Amino acid sequence: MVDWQIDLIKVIFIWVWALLIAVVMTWVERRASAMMQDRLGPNRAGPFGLLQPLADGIKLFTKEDIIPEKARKILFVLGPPLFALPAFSAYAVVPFGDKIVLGGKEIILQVSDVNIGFLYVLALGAIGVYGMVIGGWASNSKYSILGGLRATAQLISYEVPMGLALLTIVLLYGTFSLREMVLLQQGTFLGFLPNWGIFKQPLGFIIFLVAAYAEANRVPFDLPECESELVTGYHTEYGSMRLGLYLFGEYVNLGTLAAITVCLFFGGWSLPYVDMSKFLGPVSYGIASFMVFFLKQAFFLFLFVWVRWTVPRFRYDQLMGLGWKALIPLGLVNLFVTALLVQLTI
Amino acid sequence: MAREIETVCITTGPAEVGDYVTLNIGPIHPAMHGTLRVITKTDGETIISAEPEIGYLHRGVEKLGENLTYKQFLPLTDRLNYCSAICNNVAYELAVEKALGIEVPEKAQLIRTIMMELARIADHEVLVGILGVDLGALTPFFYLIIQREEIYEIFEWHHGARLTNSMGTIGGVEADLPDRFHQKWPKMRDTIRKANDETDRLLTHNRIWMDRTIGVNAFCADDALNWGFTGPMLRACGVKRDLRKDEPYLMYDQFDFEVPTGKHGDVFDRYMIRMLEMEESIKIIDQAYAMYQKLPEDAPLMKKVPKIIKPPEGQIYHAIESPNGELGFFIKSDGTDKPYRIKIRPPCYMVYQAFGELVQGEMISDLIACLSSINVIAGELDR
Amino acid sequence: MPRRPVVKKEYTLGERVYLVEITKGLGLTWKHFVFNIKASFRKGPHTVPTCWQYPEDRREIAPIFRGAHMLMLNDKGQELCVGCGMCARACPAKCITVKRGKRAEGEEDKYAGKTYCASFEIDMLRCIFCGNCENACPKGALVLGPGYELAEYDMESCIYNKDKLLANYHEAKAEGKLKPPKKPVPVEAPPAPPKKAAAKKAAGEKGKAAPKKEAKQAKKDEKGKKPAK
Amino acid sequence: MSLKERIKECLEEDLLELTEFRGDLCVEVPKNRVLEVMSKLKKEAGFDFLSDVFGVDNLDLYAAKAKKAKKKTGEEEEEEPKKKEPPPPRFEVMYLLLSLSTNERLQVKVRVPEDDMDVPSVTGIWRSATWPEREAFDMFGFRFKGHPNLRRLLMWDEFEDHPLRKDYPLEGKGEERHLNYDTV
Repeated sequence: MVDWQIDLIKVIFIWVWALLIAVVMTWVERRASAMMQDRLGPNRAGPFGLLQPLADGIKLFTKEDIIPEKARKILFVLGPPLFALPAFSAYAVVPFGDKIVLGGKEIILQVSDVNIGFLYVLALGAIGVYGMVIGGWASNSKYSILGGLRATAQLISYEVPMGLALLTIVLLYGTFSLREMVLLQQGTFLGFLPNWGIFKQPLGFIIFLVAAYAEANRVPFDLPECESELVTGYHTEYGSMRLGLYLFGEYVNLGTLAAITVCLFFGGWSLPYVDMSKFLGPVSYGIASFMVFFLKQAFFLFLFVWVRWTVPRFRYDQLMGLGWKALIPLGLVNLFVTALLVQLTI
Repeated sequence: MAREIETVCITTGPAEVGDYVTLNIGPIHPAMHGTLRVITKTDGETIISAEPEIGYLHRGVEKLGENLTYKQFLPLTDRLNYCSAICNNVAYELAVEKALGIEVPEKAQLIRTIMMELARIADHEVLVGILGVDLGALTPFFYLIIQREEIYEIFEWHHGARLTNSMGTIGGVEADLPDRFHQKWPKMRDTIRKANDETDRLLTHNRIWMDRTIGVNAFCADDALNWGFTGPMLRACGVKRDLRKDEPYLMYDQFDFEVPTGKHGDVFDRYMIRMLEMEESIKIIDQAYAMYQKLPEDAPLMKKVPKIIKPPEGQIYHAIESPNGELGFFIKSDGTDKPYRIKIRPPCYMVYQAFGELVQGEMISDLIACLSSINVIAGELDR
Repeated sequence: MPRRPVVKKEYTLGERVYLVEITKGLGLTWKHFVFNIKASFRKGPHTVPTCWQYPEDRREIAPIFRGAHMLMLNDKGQELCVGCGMCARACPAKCITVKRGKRAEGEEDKYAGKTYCASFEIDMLRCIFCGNCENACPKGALVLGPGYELAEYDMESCIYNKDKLLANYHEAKAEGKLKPPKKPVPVEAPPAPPKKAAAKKAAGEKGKAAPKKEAKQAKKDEKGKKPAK
Repeated sequence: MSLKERIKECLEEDLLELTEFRGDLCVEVPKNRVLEVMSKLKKEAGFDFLSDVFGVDNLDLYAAKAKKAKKKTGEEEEEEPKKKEPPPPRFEVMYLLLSLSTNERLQVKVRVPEDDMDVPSVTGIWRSATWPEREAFDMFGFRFKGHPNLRRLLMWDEFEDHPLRKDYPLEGKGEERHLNYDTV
C-alpha cells in the first residue's frame, strides 16, 4: 500500500470512529441517565434500544428545514458546520494507538503526528466557538443571541485556565507532540505509581477537567444552551439536521476532549506496569493498544454523562467567577511551581 | 404569629436605566410552568424590571361557581392547585360546612387530615423537584416524583382518581381509608424519607446549589406581609405563621408538629422549609393514623346533610393552610342551592404579584429559580 | 429597587471546594445506576421497580377507579337505566344527554324498569370524571368503569352512545373489573330529631334498603305484568 | 373586650352596619371614608394584613328579594307604591382583613352604586391589594382611584364587558380575541 492510501484509510477510520462515538454517546446519555434516575430509558428501537440514535437521525433528516424569515441566511446555514467541523478535525492529531505492523510496514495509529499537535487542538477548540456565536447571532432571536454571547464569554475565559493547565504538561514533557507525550508517560514514577500525567500534575488535571467541561458546554457549565432559562440557547431557532449537526458536534467534541485527557494525563494507549508489546504480536498489539485507549476514553465519556446527571447548573456570573477568580490563579500558581521544579531538577 | 429572627434589610441602589433589551419570557417557555408570562427589561443578564402577565389559563371558575350547585362545584376545585387537589377539596368542603354550620365526624376529620398531609407532601415533592430541574439538577426530580406516584396510588384506592381527586363530599368523606394505606404507609414513610434524604445529599451542601440559591431573591418580612405573602414564602422570611397552628381547623390543634421558619426569604430558605415541612407532615400523618386506629371501625364518616344543600343567607370566609399558603373560600349564599358569589383566595396569586419586586436587580437565571421556588400554579393563579 | 436582607454566606471548607460534595453526589447516582442496571437484567416484566412498560405491563387499577363510563346490566341481563336524567342534572360539565323511552310489550327481559333510556350520550371531551353522575344515579345504572384508554381518531367517536357504554360494561365484566358493591357509608345520626323518623331512617339506611327496594321492584314488575295479562 | 366592641369603638360613626354570620364579622363603611377607615383599622385595631379584595354584584339578589316581597305582600304593595325605597347600591367591594397578632378576621364591605364606580384604592396601605383591585376592576368595573396600574388583569385589554357582573351571560357574548402582533 502506498502512503496516501494508508492515510486515507486512517482518516476514514478516525472519522467513522468519531461518528460512532457520537452516535453511541446519544444512546449512552439517555440510558445511563435513565438508570441513574430509576427509569428505563429508550429500549424499544432494536436490542436495548441501540437503534434509537438511528431513529433520531432519520427523524432529524426528514423534518422540515426551516430558516427563519428574519435570520441572516448565509450565516445561519454556516453556523452548524462551523461548529461540527473543528470538532471532527481535532481528531486528526489524536494518537489512538501505538503502531501496527502490516506487511512489514510500520503504521503509526495517528492520522498525522504534527509536532505542534497540542496547539492545533487548542486552536480548533477556539474556532468551534464561532459556530455557536454565528448561529446565535444569525438566528435573530433574543434567546439565541444571549446563548451565543454566553458561549463566547465562557469559552474564551475557560480557554485560559485550560491553556495554563496544558502549559504545565508541556513544561513537564518538553514537547508539543501528543504522541511523544504519550510515549513519555510509560513506565513508573516514584517507583510505584504509573508514570502518568495525573500523578505528576494532579492540580493541573483538575483544572483541565473543569475547563474541559466548560469547553464542551456540559452541565454544570451548559449555560449557552441551558434549557430552563434560554429555551435552548444558541440553537433555539434551528431545526432539522442543522440542529442535529449542533447536537452531533457537541458529542464529537466530548470524544475529542476525552481523548486529549487520556493522552495528556492517563498515558494514552499504555497500560501501567505492563508492556503489551513484549508478549503480543505486532498486529494484535496495535489492536490492543487501541482498545486500551478506547476504554480509557470511554471512561471519561461516561464521566461526562455521570456528572451531568448529578450536579445543578452554575449561574453566568458564578461561572465567570470560577474561571477568573479560582481556576486562573490556581493555574498560574501551578505553572509557577512546576516551572520551578522543572528548573531545579533538570 | 411570632417574628423569629430580625434580619437586617438594606435598600439596594437605584437601577440605572440606560439601554435595555425587552425580553419576553413565556408563555411558551420551558421554565414557565404551564402558562405564565413575564415581560422583562434586561441590561445584559441583569433584570431592570419584570412584569408578570397572567390570564392565560383563565377559565372563569368563579363565574361557573355561581351557576353550579354546591356539590357540582367540588370537582372544579380540583383544577385550582392541581398538585394538591385534595387540599382544595377540603378547603371548599370546610367552607360550605361552615356556612351550613355543621362539623363532620371525627373519623372523617382524621381521614381528611391524612389525605391532606399526603397531598402536601406530594405538592412539596413536585416543587423541590421542579426547582432542581430549573436549576439544572434533573435527578432529584425523579427520586421525588416516584414517591409522589406512591402517594397517588393511595389516592386512587381511596376515591378513585389520582390527580383530580374530588375527595369526599360536603358533610364528610365517602370512603374509609383503603387497605392500600394500611399496608403501604409504614413502608412509604421510610421511602419518602429516603428520597428526601437523597435529594438533600445531592443538593443542599453542593456549592453550586448553594451559590444558586442562598441570598437569591432574599425578601424582607415586612415587605412580605405588606405584599400579602402566606405559607412557605412568608415562613421563609422568618415569620412563624401557619394556619394549622394559628387558626386550627379540623383537628390540627391536637397534633404535635413544628413550623419551620427561614431567615432571609431567599430561594434556599424556601427550599429548606419545604424539605422540613415534608418531615412534619409525616409526623402529623403518624399521629392522625394513631388516633384513627383507636376509633371503632363503624364510626360515622358522614354528617347527615340534605341532598340539596342550601346554606342560609349570609357570607362566610374560611381559609386553610394549603401547601402554598392561605387558601380561602369566600361564599356568599342567598339561600338557594347555588352559591351567590364564590371567591377563591389563591395563595400564589398574592406572591406572584410581587414578582417584579422579587426579581428586580437579579439575573435571568435567578428569575427562573425564583419562579420555581414560589410554586406558581397557573390553575390557581388564573382560576 | 426592593429592600433585601443582608445574607452572609457561611460555607464550610468542604462546601467551599466544590469537589467533596460533588463526589458524594456522584457516589449516590452511581449506587442508583448499579442497582437499576442489575434490575434491568432481571427476567420478567416490571423489573426496574418504578417503570411500567406500558402496553405489556399494566398497573393494577383500583376497583373504585373513575374511568370511562359504562351502563350496567343486572344479573338477568336487563338494563338498569330508567332514563330519569338525574345524571344529566348532576353533571357539572353538562356532558350527558338522556332520552327516555317507554318500555314496549315484549321487552321485559331487556329493560329492568318501566322506562328505559332510548338514547344515552356522554361527551367524553367535556367529561371531567368527577363521578357526580354515578353518585346521583338512583338505580346504580351509570358507573365510571376501569377503562382509561380513551384516545380516538375523530371527535365523533369521543361522544359515547349507548352501544359504546354497554360495550364498556361487557368488556369490564369479561375482565372481571366490575366495581364491588358499594358499602353503605356510616352516617352520623342527627343529634335530636323526632325519634320515630330517626329510627326509621337509620334502619332504612343500614340494612333494609336493599331488600325493600327489591320487594318494590318485584311489586312493580307484577303490576307491570298484570295489565298485559 | 370583644372584637365587636373594639371595632365599634374604633370606627365610631363610620360603622354603618355590623353583621355576624357563623362567627364572621362584617362591617359596612361609607365609600368615601374607605382610606381613613382602613388606616384606622390597621393602626388602632391591629388588622395589619389584607387577605383579599373583591367585588360582589347584588343585582340578582335584589331581584329575587323584590320578587319574594311581591309574592308575600301581594296586593298590599299596590296600595302604597310611594313608600318604595330607591334600590340599594348594586355593587359591593369586600375587603378581607386579618390581624396577625390575635388571628381575628374581619370583612369590610363598601357599597358602590352603579352610576358611581369610583372607589379609593388601598394599595397605599397594603400593597397586596394591587392585583386583587385590578381583578375587581376587570371583573366588575370598579375604578380604584389612586391605583398605580389599573389595567385588566385576567381578560385581555380590548375586552369591553365585565364578566362577573350578574347580567353578563355565562358562556360569554361571543367575543374573540384578535392578537395584534407588533412588528417592534
